[in-house]
Amino acid sequence: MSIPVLAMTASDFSSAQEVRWCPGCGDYSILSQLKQALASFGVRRENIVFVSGVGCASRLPHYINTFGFQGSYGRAPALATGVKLANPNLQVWVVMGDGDACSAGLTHLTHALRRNVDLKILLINNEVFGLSRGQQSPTSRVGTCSKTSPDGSVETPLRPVSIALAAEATFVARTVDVDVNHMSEIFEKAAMHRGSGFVEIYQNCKIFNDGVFEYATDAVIKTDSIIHLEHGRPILFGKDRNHALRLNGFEPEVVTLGQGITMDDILIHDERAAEPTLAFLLSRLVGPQFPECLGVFRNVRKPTHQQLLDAAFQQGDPPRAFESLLAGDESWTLA
Amino acid sequence: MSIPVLAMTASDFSSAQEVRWCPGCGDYSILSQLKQALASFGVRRENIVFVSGVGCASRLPHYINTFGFQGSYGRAPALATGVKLANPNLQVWVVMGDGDACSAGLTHLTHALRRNVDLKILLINNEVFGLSRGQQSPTSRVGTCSKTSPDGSVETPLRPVSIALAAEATFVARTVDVDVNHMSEIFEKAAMHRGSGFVEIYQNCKIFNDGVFEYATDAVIKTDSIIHLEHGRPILFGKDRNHALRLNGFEPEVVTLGQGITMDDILIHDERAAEPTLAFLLSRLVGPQFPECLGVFRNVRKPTHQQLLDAAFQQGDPPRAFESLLAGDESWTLA
Amino acid sequence: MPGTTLTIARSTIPHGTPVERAAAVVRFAGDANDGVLLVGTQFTYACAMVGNAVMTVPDPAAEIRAPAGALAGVTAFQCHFAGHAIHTPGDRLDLLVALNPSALRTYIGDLSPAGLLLVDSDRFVPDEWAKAGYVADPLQDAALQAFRVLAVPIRQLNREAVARVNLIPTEIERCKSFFVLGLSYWLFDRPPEPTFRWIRETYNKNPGLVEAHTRAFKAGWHHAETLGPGLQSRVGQRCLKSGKHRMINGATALALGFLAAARQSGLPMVYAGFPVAPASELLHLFTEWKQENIQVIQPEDDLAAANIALGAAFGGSLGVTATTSTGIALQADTLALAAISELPMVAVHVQRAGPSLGMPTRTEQADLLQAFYGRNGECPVVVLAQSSPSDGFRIAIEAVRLAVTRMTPVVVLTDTYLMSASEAWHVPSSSELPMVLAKQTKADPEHPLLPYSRDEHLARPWAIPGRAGLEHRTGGMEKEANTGAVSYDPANHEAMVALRARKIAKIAEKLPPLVVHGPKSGDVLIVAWGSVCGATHDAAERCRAAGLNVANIGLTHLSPLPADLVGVLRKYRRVLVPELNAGQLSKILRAEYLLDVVSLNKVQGQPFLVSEIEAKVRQLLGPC
Amino acid sequence: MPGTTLTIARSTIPHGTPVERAAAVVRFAGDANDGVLLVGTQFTYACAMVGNAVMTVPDPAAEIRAPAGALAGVTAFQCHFAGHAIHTPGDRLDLLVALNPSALRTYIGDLSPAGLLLVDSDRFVPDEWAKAGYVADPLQDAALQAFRVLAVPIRQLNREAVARVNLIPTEIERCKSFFVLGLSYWLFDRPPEPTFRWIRETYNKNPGLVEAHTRAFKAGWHHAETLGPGLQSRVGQRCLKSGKHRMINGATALALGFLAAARQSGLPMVYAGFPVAPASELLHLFTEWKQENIQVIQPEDDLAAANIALGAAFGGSLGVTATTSTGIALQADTLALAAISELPMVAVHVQRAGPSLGMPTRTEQADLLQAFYGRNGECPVVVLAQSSPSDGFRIAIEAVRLAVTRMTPVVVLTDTYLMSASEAWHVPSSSELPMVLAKQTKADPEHPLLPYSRDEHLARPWAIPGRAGLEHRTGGMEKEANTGAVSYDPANHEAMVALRARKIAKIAEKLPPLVVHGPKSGDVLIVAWGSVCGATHDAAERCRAAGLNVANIGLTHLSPLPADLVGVLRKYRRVLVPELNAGQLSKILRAEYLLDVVSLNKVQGQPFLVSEIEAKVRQLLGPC
Ligand SMILES: Cc1ncc(C[n+]2csc(CCOP(=O)(O)OP(=O)(O)O)c2C)c(N)n1
Ligand SMILES: Cc1ncc(C[n+]2csc(CCOP(=O)(O)OP(=O)(O)O)c2C)c(N)n1
Ligand code: SF4
Ligand code: SF4
Ligand SMILES: [Mg+2]
Ligand SMILES: [Mg+2]
Repeated sequence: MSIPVLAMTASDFSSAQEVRWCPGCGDYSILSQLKQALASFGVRRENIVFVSGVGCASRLPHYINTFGFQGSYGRAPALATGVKLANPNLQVWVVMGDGDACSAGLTHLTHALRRNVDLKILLINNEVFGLSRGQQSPTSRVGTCSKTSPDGSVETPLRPVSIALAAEATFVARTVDVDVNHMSEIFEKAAMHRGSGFVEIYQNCKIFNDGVFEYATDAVIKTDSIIHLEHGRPILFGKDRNHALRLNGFEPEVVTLGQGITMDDILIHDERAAEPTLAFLLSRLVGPQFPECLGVFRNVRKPTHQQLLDAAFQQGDPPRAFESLLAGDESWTLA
Repeated sequence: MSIPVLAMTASDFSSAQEVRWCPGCGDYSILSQLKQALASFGVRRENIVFVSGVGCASRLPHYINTFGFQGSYGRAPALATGVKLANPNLQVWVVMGDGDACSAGLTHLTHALRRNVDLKILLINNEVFGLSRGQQSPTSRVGTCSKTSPDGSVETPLRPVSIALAAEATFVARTVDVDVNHMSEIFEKAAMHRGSGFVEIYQNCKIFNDGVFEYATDAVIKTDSIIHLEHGRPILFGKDRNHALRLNGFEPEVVTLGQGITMDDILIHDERAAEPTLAFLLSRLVGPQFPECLGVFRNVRKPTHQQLLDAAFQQGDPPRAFESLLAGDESWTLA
Repeated sequence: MPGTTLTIARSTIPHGTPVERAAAVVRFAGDANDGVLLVGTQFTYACAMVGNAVMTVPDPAAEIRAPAGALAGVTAFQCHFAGHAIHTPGDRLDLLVALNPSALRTYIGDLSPAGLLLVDSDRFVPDEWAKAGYVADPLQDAALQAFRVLAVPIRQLNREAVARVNLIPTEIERCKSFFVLGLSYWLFDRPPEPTFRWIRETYNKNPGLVEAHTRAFKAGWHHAETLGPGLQSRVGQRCLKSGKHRMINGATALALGFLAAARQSGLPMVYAGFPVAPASELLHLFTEWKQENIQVIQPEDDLAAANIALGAAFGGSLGVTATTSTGIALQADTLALAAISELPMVAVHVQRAGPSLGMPTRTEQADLLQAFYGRNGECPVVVLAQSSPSDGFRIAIEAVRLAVTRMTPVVVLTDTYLMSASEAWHVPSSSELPMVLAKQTKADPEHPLLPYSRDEHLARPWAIPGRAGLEHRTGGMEKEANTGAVSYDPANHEAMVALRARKIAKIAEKLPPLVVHGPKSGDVLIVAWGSVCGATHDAAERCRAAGLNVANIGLTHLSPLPADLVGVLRKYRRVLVPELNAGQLSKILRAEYLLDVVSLNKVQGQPFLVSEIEAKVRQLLGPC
Repeated sequence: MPGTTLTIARSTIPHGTPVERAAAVVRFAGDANDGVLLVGTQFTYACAMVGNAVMTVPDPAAEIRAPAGALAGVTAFQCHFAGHAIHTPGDRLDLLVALNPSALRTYIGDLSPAGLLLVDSDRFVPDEWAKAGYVADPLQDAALQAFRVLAVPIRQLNREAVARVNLIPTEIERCKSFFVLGLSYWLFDRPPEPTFRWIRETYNKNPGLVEAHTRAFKAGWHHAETLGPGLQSRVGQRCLKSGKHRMINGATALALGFLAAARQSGLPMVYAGFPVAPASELLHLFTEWKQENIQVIQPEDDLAAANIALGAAFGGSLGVTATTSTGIALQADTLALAAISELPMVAVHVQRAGPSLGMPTRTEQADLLQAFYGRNGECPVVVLAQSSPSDGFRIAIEAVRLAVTRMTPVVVLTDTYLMSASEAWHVPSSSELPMVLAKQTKADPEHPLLPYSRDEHLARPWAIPGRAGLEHRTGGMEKEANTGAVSYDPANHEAMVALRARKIAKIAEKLPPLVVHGPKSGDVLIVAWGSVCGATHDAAERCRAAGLNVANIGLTHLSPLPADLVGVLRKYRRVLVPELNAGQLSKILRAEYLLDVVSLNKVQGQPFLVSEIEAKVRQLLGPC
């Protein structure tokens, strides 16, 4: 990717299309932070492509003044893989809603991740189908009331971070719509990662699922219900950073430092571990029983899809000339 | 499920259709063991349904004299969910190849598992596309030579057990085509499990991927390269059962008992753990670096899809009479 | 609560007798929180309860939640009421109620030259014009001079009306709808009593609200009386038959039809629908109506939805799914599987403006050819089309009947317009519903099951799991005749392809004769299908009333086409086919009958106006 | 190695001169390990190198690996060679080589009454009959008496021939093919030298194998001489032009065509194909041929394949995908997206016998209507059809040309038969290939990009990422004319639907005139498309040779149909449309031209025989 340093501002990335989300929608904040981040990277607008599917989240490409392609429901990772194959020099972002990504799009998402296609994938998770007007989503927590679960949903939700880890993803992170600094930091890390950068963003759907992430956004509550993962650091949280995560056998436990519990007992985060076991364990923590993690779960270096293709190209026999293919192995000439 | 005890033999489950796999195909052994297992359950033939997709593995329903439905490539879990919704009393088996399950069918598989639909799902994994004549599969190990990877495949394979665990599966196991006793045991456990029973079966494709599982089937080699998981027991393996798995931080380690290493250091398998962290870790072990696990990775009790639906039905307002729905809330009568 | 609130002092000001009219069209428009839907619905009931024919259609806002006053937030409700049968929600408006400038801008083009425009003058302030993109007060615009404009300070008058009741501000604002209602009732001389009753029942826990709403209504009514002479009209003629009625939209009619079919066949039903507007309405209704014999599931995508429905059919249930244009192709493969395995399932395909996402969720009829031909191989299925909102009830039952007696997938075509439009419907008594005889097979020890043997309809047995002796294997591969074993025999394949086609074609033999409206032969026959049937019928009636030699038919069975169709077509000099597409039924009729039918096409995401069809007929007939 | 092995002693036994014939059809059949493919290929080259026209088709075993001698394991290779142009692999066999009883059973029905049957009598033992389902020795069957049967103990004679070379048993068995080859060469007087050369080159590391294969061949040849008089015939006439030739099957021709198009347009290509037979052949070829400018990916399913191709097109590459009947509907949604976003991609759809899985992978043409209509909304795309194996080269280039100059998705229809059949092809020189001018846009600071403005073909600019100033957003929603902004405007939608249709229709204006074979007007015109073109042409030629007034055309452009087609059609009394479906092009022609075309349909998973078409023409012409 060519990254000449350019002086750009967020507004350089605003398209002419009128933004059409509901007042109070969490997508506004994501959009604005994303434009901010793009401006800071210094990648020229013409070298950036946004690809999406269908949903409120998937409208995002229309609002960013780069190249943009809104495809069919759930297919964005495949579309984006095509863009990237056509031109590996582009910075390609994929924007998916939770419905889009975890229902129709799950296969495509999984395969983009396992191939480590150099895509930046934002899964904007409001735990509900927004644009189709309020049905339960594969990520809806048990008990979510929606048009298709008026008495509360009963199905076990998928956890996108767990799924991404099982899909062999090399970069997996989570952030939240209102924490603009954290979002910026994560966007930057994802952009700098070579390979698939998968980011789940908790996003508030004001209309159909308002407040599900309050524990992660309310200034008072969140200190006790959110863990900010930091590589190589013990997993601490709480206003006084005296709550921590400890392992009891394979079961995680919330403990309070002091009274016999010291820093030595505490789990240390390792986003670069050879195996994603800890990352997976952390992806399983959900409130109210546990605090939930924001930050980078996993960040390892593996060859990108393009690098693998290029390496394979070098292997085996060299390519044959067009004329030789045209004639095939058994041509004959008549006088 | 009604389980009257019937005296049946495997041959009661043979259909008239001529079996058409290649000589030496691992599917023969699976079929024969499956018929054996079915005979032992005592479930009447008419209460059993086999559903499959497309592939060599997916021909299996044609060879079993129960009800059978071969659907489209990858869609069997959805078809089977429909059968089960229509008649919850049926014992419904789903047979999928690795291509079928992990490419087109991945979304459906994942959702059947997270819903905990009471299906017995056999993923027959030969790490190659068989019926379509020898292309790489999403589960092909790196380096697999195939029609679409003549110089060896480069993409990171998916590990079906990891995927199933991330999909919130309640029963996850693995077995291998030639180990008939082990297969029987696993089939029985899956059948007795209430909810989705997911079983990955290592199967040898004689034609397109012969010998990939030799380490798991060769009598001599396998003792050192295979772990048989046993619930509540330390994870030991090797001819003399003196090799074992230990945890070093979060990284698994193969150790040999003795010389300072005692049973206390060894990981104890727990298929019923609240969280599937250990199961996930075990699903990541692959040879030749590590021994691979056969047996039950996870086995927990959660309400089945049907139980959830039934419970939801009880909640909220009772159902309205047909006539009342017909008239709606605002009817009027004209004289 | 004083009973007096249920009466209103009429005619306190002399304003002449209301003008009697045959029909009228009213549209209420404003922001989502202007209570437009409530007003429209009340108004509709007021018309329906006096026995007028009524038909309504909502026009929901383009966005889920737009900023107040924005064009994207304008929502409307239209009501057509008449003393004679009507089949559309009306062309031109006799009254447009525009509660803000954006509503005015959006809809003024639809107002009839003789129509009334009622606006809330309190909302016509520079800030609000701007949101609608006006640069000057539109009420001062010369263009509006063509209409009779009633500029009423509604917000202000409403506040005054309810001032003496103790309400919080949002409650006060909400009463405004009833001011509008009172005013509108007066304009069309609708009886207020049912609405007073509704207010009493709705707010029965809160006397203050009962009083406030009633006061607002009365204030509106009385204010109308002051607006001047010649404004009041009425549709006095009764049209509806006696008996129990309800308003019903197309989605509800379809859902009730499936419910009825399940009940009348004794079959359990599995409904699998992936959310996609407006097919989601069915999913929402079945979810809400939870019934003992219906299992509802929201699957992971449209492919899963179709496969679950088909799996359910294999399992012995009525398998039903629905999707819209963007999902039809995704379900095609499953329909092909259902066709070759010969299992009964019903797929409702709600057409929206395409291709691809197109204009969600505007109406269109451009998926007919896809329903006919959008599957691999030679793969005819039954295709039915809903032809009016309430017709959904009948069509759903017919779809189930054909599916379970002929062992075939059935596609029901409908569209956005039909799903949301409503009409008054005579509620059938549950005892008079037709029985649906499913052909589930019983095991017979004398005759082992031949799962692909045939009955008189060429249908195969429905041999469901759970019944001993019926064990068999089926699926997507070609089947040997009778046994159903996988077969690669060339002659067998040809025979089975022909047999499956004949099975569908044979349905045509037993259909009831086509209903031809108008002369049985003559100048012009208009052939309509689906949502165009309504406008076509009204257009044809108008032509006939004008003495023109015009007949019309509405097709609900499209595949197979009725056997008597060709005979009917050949009785007219010209055949006109109006469609909301580029001419898809036309293509089919041309290929089938080599008949040079005339197409009238509209591809705007909007239904036909009656006048558009009428104009085309007149053009066809030439100057007379 | 002694040079003498390259010659053969001819005519050691008097057997008369070979009978000169115009053409012959030979089929070699046996187990997979009988080397049938090798024998057939060698035989074909022997014919082609003397300048005969040749066309071949394999008939692979039904199963991947069946037990030895089983019916499911029978595989065959057919070769038609002639001194005049031919367009099919032949109807009836002049020689059937049946290397085991299962092969005999499978194919004996295809042998011409005057044909020769060669069997390996060593394999006609009770064990082997049984595998073929015979209860008695079929060679003793009366039915065989109709043919001239050459029962040769091939295994035994081969063993004897190679006895003195030191070989292991499997090597000995493998030489058998060359015994068969020698025998067959003699029967048709083919020159053995090229085969001797091939043996030398192939086994150049192993003189023992060279000797053994040569000996086996010679033994076959000399044994043939002993079989009696009147058996030998020859096709002496040269037909192929001078220059470089190769055998090419339809899959290879298509793949080379795409390669050529990429080269001639200067565009990089992305090929995304999910494995599904026989479309997988393209994937296998591109994988094998790895080329600098082509990225190949095996995606997760057919939906992904189409989307990757489309994404690549957006990214500025040639996006190509292929699937077969079971995957076409899955790709429909993406084609609709490509049509409304107006991006160039090519989807090759290989037709197999359906519906659903049907009979994999037998041939059929029943996805034409799906290619026309199997997408949501009004969504015409370009549809082309490959009409012979080598025609794939031209069609692929034409598909790319139309896609990148008209900015539209293009569907290329082909079928199982065309993919696997081969013919001799004059290899073009790479310098004489046509240029393909892609319309990629350059930024122009004077004129900001209007991504949905139009050129003379009504095509929009291809504004690819990476070029500053061309940034724009597109996708599946309806576009405002010129700007491409999302638009819900009714009139705009209607205009855009019409414009997209006109863009496709306009292509018809610039197509080369139709080539009519035969009289320019008259009794019968046969209209063929796709794989039926070959049999049709040969049938028409036969009719014309018999003095009948019959013309024929082959359509490769189906959507749009050529502008001059209607004029041609109207010049004949009857129009006959033979199709491997229930009459799909017929439907289109009937609807389009209101012409009562006659359908000749065959839905058996097998191509037409020339004689079937000829018979239909004669029937149409009536007794004469
Ligand atoms: C094939 C298809 N199926 C379904 C839909 C309907 N649909 C549009 S948006 C949507 C849900 C979007 O939910 P999510 O992805 O969570 O995004 P959000 O709107 O919540 O941001 C659905 C089901 C569609 N457009 N196409
Ligand atoms: C929609 C569709 N795509 C692709 C295929 C082609 N296909 C048939 S079997 C198969 C692969 C099967 O591989 P796997 O699932 O691993 O089963 P196996 O044959 O190895 O048992 C494929 C790709 C198809 N039939 N339908
Ligand atoms: S529906 Fe929810 S997600 Fe969609 S725009 Fe509105 S608030 Fe945002
Ligand atoms: S191809 Fe492989 S998996 Fe398929 S039948 Fe043959 S051996 Fe078995
Ligand atoms: Mg969402
Ligand atoms: Mg496989």
